[in-house]
Amino acid sequence: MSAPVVPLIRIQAEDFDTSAEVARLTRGRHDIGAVVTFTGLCRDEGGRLTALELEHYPAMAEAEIARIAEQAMERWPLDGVSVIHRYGRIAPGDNIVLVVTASTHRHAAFDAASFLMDYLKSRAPFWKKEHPKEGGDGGWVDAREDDAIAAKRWQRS
Amino acid sequence: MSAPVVPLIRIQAEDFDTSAEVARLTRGRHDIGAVVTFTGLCRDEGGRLTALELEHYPAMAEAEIARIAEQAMERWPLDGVSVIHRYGRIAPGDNIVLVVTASTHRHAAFDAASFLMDYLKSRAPFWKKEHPKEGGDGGWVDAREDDAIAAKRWQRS
Amino acid sequence: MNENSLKLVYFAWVRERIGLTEEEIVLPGEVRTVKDLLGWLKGRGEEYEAALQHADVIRVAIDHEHADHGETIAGAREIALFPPMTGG
Amino acid sequence: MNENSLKLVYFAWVRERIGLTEEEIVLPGEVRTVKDLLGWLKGRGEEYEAALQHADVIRVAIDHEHADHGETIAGAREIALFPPMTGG
Repeated sequence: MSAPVVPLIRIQAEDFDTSAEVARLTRGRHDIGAVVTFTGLCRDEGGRLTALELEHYPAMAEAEIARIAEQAMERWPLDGVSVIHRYGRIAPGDNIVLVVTASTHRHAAFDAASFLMDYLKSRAPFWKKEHPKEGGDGGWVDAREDDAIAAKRWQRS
Repeated sequence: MSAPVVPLIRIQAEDFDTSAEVARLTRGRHDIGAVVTFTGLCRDEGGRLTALELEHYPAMAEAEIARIAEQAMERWPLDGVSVIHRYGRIAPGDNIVLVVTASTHRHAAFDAASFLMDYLKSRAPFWKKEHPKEGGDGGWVDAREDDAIAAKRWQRS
Repeated sequence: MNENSLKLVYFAWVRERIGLTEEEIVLPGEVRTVKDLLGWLKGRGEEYEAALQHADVIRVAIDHEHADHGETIAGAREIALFPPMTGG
Repeated sequence: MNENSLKLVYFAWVRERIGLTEEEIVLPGEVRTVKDLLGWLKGRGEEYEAALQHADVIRVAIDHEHADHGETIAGAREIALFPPMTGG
């Protein structure tokens, strides 16, 4: 009955609104039972940072996220997928990334959102640079070993 | 540093707004890196239903959900937990339940939200009655065996 | 309210079959556990028999907390009977 | 643009250390794989040496798709070099 799902993917400097993105997937639908959202926010690391600067690879970012979303849709019966990733300077407490998954059943929505985040962390071409409170060059955030491990756990099946 | 987390629990007939509930947990905070929301919506079961009627046990519902939230907070390092469960007549496409979890790290937020939903399904005193399109008494929704199994998987650790 | 009396509350199809949302009862002394209560109620008439015929599936809360069928009901002030929950 | 030329693009600390966001290069014929490319670039000067000293950690994308170090670069039009990603 349903049309094929086309993931919504946006790479933008602007903020997003979670409710609006949930509504975009569910509006007019009576078959969706579960929507999961994940919002990633900028932390100040115990007051150490004034901001994060997100650099990205524009020519690749959307295509890579689309490939990740396709994998999620192959693995779980999803009725909707949205990924919004911001770039540029982001202050503590502000949004960085939003993932929304919609499905008839809740475990599909949860697992797909978790998978999307693990894959975004380790495969989407974005890099975070720290802006420390004391000024100066804060250096680049190191990739976390446990993010790579988190992504690998989906390869079992 | 942080004050102890007091879960927000509301049992209400009115709808809720996901963005507002996320903002309630994150506003003014610079230490929260991850927010997961789960929204459960009313399905029409292939066009068969005009509504679900949610009955609940008012004297127990909030207390039981508070106990479930306490368990989640004991198991995961959460910076915020909200559960809003609606009752009364709910039309297809409309919201039934919202769970929001906030944490420094995403896996805690994901796992806690998933745990909360599995436990709400099998322990929160709510019952769904179907209102079929053809009219008449639609009967009560049967508890799903796999919801009980889903709740049990958290008992391993 | 009698000091030995107990408030029973019913939900969903248990409520519909019994035909009451709640009632005050005084229990005989030999009714000590949830299981005893379910057995005793079943003998109170056709409606109770219909509601409680598969006693195994009936869920019980004592004073707003889930209780197993083996639990004592001594001191309980409100006991709720209902089908497996389907919220969330 | 020379038909044998290739666009190289750099991100994050790879970009900062090399001091360029992108450049066009013509590769010698013996540079066939990603690994060959990284080795050849390293010999182009101090900045490249600093950026690529731990070649193992450098991630590579060929025409906007992740590529292993063993992959051939034949036919590539744009190759990106960058550190492990830290988005999300």
